[in-house]
Amino acid sequence: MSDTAALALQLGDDALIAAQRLAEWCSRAPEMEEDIALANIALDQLGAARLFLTYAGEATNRTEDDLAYLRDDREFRNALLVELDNGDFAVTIGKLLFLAVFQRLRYESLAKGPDRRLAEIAAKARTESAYHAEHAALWTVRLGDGTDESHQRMQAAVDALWPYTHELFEGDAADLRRPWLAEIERTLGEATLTRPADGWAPSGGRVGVHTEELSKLLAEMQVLHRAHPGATW
Amino acid sequence: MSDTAALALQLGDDALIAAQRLAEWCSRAPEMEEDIALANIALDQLGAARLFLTYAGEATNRTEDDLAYLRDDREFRNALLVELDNGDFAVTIGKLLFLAVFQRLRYESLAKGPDRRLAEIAAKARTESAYHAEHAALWTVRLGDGTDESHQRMQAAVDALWPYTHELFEGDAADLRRPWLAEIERTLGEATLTRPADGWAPSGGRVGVHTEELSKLLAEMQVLHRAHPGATW
Amino acid sequence: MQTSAERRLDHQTEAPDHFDAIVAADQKVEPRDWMPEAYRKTLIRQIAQHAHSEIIGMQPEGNWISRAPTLKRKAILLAKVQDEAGHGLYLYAAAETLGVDREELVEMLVDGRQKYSSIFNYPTLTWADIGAIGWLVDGAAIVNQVPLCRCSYGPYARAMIRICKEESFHQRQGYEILHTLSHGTPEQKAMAQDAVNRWWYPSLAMFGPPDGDSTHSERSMAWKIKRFSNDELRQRFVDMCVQQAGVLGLRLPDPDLRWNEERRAHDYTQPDYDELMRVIKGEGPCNRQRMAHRRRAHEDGAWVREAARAYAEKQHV
Amino acid sequence: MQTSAERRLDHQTEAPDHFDAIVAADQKVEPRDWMPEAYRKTLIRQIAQHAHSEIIGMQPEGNWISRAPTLKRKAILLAKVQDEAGHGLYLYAAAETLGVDREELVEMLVDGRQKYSSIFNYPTLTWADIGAIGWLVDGAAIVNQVPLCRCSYGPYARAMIRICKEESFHQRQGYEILHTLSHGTPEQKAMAQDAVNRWWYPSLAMFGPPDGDSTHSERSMAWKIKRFSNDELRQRFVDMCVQQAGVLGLRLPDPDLRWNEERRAHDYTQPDYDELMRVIKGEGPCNRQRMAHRRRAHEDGAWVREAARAYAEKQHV
Repeated sequence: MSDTAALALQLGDDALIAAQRLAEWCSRAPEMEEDIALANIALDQLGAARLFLTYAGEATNRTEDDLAYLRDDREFRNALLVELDNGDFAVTIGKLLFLAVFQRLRYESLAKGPDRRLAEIAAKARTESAYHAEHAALWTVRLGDGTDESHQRMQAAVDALWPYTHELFEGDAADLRRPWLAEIERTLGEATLTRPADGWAPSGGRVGVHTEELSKLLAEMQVLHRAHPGATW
Repeated sequence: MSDTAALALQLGDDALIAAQRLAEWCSRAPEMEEDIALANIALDQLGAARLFLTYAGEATNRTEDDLAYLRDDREFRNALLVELDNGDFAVTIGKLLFLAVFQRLRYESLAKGPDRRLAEIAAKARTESAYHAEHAALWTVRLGDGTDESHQRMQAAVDALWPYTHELFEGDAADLRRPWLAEIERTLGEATLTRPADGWAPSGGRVGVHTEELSKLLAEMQVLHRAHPGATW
Repeated sequence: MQTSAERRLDHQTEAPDHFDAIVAADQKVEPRDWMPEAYRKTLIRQIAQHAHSEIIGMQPEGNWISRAPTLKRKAILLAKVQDEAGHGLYLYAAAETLGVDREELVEMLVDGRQKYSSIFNYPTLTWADIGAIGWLVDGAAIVNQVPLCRCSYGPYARAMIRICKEESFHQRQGYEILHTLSHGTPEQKAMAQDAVNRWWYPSLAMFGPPDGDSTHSERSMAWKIKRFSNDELRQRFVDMCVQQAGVLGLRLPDPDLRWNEERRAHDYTQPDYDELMRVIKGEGPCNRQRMAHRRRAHEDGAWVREAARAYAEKQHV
Repeated sequence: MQTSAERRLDHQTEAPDHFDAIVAADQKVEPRDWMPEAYRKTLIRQIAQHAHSEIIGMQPEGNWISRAPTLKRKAILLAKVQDEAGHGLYLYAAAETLGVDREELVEMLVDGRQKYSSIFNYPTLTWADIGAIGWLVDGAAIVNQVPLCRCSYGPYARAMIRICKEESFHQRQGYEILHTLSHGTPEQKAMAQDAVNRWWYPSLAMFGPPDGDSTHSERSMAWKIKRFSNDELRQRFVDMCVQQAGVLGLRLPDPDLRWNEERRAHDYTQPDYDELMRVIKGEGPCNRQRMAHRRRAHEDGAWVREAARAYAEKQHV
C-alpha cells in the first residue's frame, strides 16, 4: 500500500468509526435539536469516510464497502480515541472536540498538500470539521460552565480522554499538536475546566492494536454485509 | 423437519440463548460465589443445548455448531423470555426462576416420553434444572424479603417478566402451566412478592418472530464462526 | 374608544362566524384567529400524536443504522431517521402555535398520557424491514397526510407540505431497498417477502378503525381537519400498493386481494382491528420497549438540558 | 500453674525459634503458629495480589466467551474463567487465615491500594489470544507457582497444589487452541502467530524485574516463600516454550533466541522492563478498563449483597 493510500485509510477509518459511534446517539440525545445535530455530524464523518476509503482502495481495487465491511479490527487504522465507548454526553462531546479540532487542522494542511485527490477531499471536509469543532466547543463551554454536575462530568470526561489525544499527533501529524493545544486550552479555559497534565499516552491504533471495544463495534457494523457475501444492497 | 427434531431445536435454542445471556454475567456478578454459580448454570444450559441441538440436526446432517452459528434470528425457536436483556440481578434471577421451573417440569415430562434420545437428555437435564430452580428461588426469596430496595427491584423484575412466561406454555406444554404456577406462587409468596395479574402475553419466539434484541445477541455470538467459513477450531 | 375588555367581547361574539367563514371558504385558520376550544383541543391532540409518532418512529429504523449493509445505505438511513426528528420538531412547533409547550407535550408522551402511532410498536427484525417501513409505512403515512396539506389550520397544513415532500422521498428509498432485495440473491428476496408479510396488515391498520367505529371523525371532517374517511384512505393505499408490489415482484400477503371491476377498486382482507386495539392499549410487541427507550433518553439527558439552561441564564446576567 | 499472660509471653519468646525451626526443616507454618509480622505481611500481600490477579484475570478471557467459535470452545472457556473465580476464592481464604477479611482485601483491590498481575492489562484482540494466554500466560504462571506448592506457609502451599493442577489443565487447553489454529486455515495460522507475537514479552515480564532489581526477593527466599529467583524461573519458562513452539509450528518473536551449549540454556532477549514498570504504575493499555470493570461490578452488586445480609439477619432473629 502506498503512503498516500495508507494515509487515506487512516483518515477514512478515523471518520468511519467516529460516525458509527456518533450514530449510536440517534434517538437517544439529550434534546431533539441535539439528536439532529449529532446525526448531522455523523453524516459528515460518514461522507468523508466514504471519500477517503474509496481513494484508499483504488490502487488495490477495493471499494469503500470492501474496506469498511471486510477488514477485522487488526486491519483498522483509526486512532483509539474514536473507538472508545460513547459514555455519557460529556464524554461524547469531549471526544468530538478533541477529534474535530484535530481533523480541521489536519484537513487544512492536507488541502495544501501535494496529493490532488486528498487535497480535494480535505478541502471539503475541513469546513465540516470547523462546524463540528465549534459545536463541540459550544457544548464543552455550556457543560463546563453550566451546573456543578455538568462541570464535574465534563471535567471527568476531559481527564479520561486526554491520554488518548497524544496518539493523534503520531508521525506526520506531530506539528499539529501545538495549534491543537492552543485551541483546546482556550476552549477549556472558557469552560472553566482544568487542562489535564500530559502523561500516559496509549497508542496502537495506527498499527492495528486497538482496544477490546473495536472488534465488538465491528461485529455489529459488519454482521449483515458479511452474512451475504457478494450481495448487492 | 420432524416434530421431534423441531422440539429438540426449541429446547436447544431455549438453553443456548439462556446460556449466552447468563454467561454475560461472568466477572460481573454481585459476589464471587455467585459469579461461579451463574457460570455453572450457564455451563449446564450450554451442555443441554449441545445435546438437544446435536439431536435436532442429525436428520438434516447439521452439527450443533451449524445450528448455533449459521442460523439467523428468524430461524431461532427459543421463547422470548430467554433472549430479553439481563437487566439488573433481579431481572436475571426472575428470568432464571421462571425458565428453570418450566424446564424442570418439561424435562420431567419428556423423560417419561416416547422418544428415547429426548428422554435420555431430559433425564440428565432435569436434575440440573432442579438445582437452577432452587438457586433462583433462594435468591428470589432473599431479594424479595431482603431490603426495601431489593424487594422493589425484585417485584419490578417479576412484573416486567410475567407477560413473557405465557409463551412457555404454548402448544404441547400447556399442561405444565398449572404445576408451574403452583411452584412459582409458593416462591413468590415466601419472597413476600405479589404475583402479577395475567394479561398481555407476547409471543412469537416459537415461530421465529423475536424481539429486536436477539439479532444483536446473535451478531456477537456468531461473528467469529461466520468470519471463517468451514474452519476448524 | 373601546376598552380592551370590550374588544375581547366583540372579538368573541364575532369570532365564531369568522371561524366558520374561513373554514367554509377553504381558507386557513391562523393562530391569531378565534377558534372553538374543541377545534383547538382536537388539533393539539392530533398534531402532538403526529409529532410523538415521528420521535418514537426513529427507534425501529434507528435499530438498523449500526448494521446497514453498505456505507451508502447507512448514510441514507441515518439521514432519514434524522429527518424524522426534524418532522417532530416542525410538528411540535405547529402545536405550540395553539398555546401548549413542547416540554409539556413531551412529558405527556413520556408518561403515557398521549399516544403515538401504533405501527411503531412492531419490531424491525431484518434489514428488509427498513425497506418495508419505507414503502408501506411511509406510503400509508403519505396517503394519510397528503390531505392534511389542505387542513384548515394553517401552521399544521404548512408543516405537512414540508413533511410530505420528505416522506415521499423516504418512501421511494424504501421501495428501492425492496426492489434491490427482491432482485438480489434468493436469501435477499426471501427477506424482502418476509418483511412485506409482517408489515402489510399493520400498515393497513394505520388508517384507524373502520369508518363505522371511528370516533372524532365526523367533527374533524366538518372542521376540514380531516378530508377523507379512514376506509377511503385505506382503499386508496391498497390500490396503490397492488400496482407497486407487481413491479417489485413481491406478493401482498392477502389471498383474497383482487380487482373488483364493479367498484373499480381492489377487494382486500381487513386488518385485525382487535389486534390494533390491543396495540393501542399498550400490548403490542414493542410498546414497553419504545416507551422505556424514550423515557431513558429523556431522563439521561436531564442534566444536559439543565446545564444548558444554567449556562444560558449566566449569559443573561 | 501459668496465667494466660505468662503462657502468651512464653509463646512469644519461644516462638521465633520454633518458626525458624519449622522453616529450616522444610515443614509448614500453620495459622496457629507464631510468625514474624513481616512474614505475615509479606504473605498477605503476595496471596492477595495473587487472588486479585485471578479475579481481574477473568476479564481478558471473559471478553471472548460470547464470541467463542464453537459451542465446545465456549464451554471450555467459560469453565476456565469460572475456575479462575474459584482460584480467587481459595486464595482469599488462604489470606484470611492470616487475619485479614476478604472484604477488606477486595476494597484494597478496588481502590487501587493492592495490585494484580500486570499481564492482565493487555487486551485480548482475537480468539487466538485465548490460546496464547493459556499457553504462555498460564504457562508462566505455572512455572512461577509450582515452587509455591512447597512454600513454607501451609494454607498457601495447599491452595497452590490445587490451583497448579487446574492451571496445567488450562495451559494444555490454550496450547491445543493454538495448535488447532496453527494447523488450520492461513488466516487462523496468522491469527495464532500474531497472538504469540503480542503475548511473548509480556509473559516473560510476568517473572518480575531481573534479579538485580528485585526487592523483597532475598527475604522471601530465606523464609522459603520463594524458592527460585525471577531470572531462574524466566529461563526455565523460555526453555520450555522454545520446545513447545516448535511442535506448534509458531515462531517466538525473538530473533536472538538460540541455544547456548555452554549454559545448557537458551539465550534470549529480555522483555522491556521499563514497559513493565509503566504497566505496574497504571499505564498499561487496559489498567483503567480492568479497574473500572471490577469497580462497577462491585458497586452494582452492593444492593444484592446488602439484601442477602438483611435476609440472613432476619432468619437469625
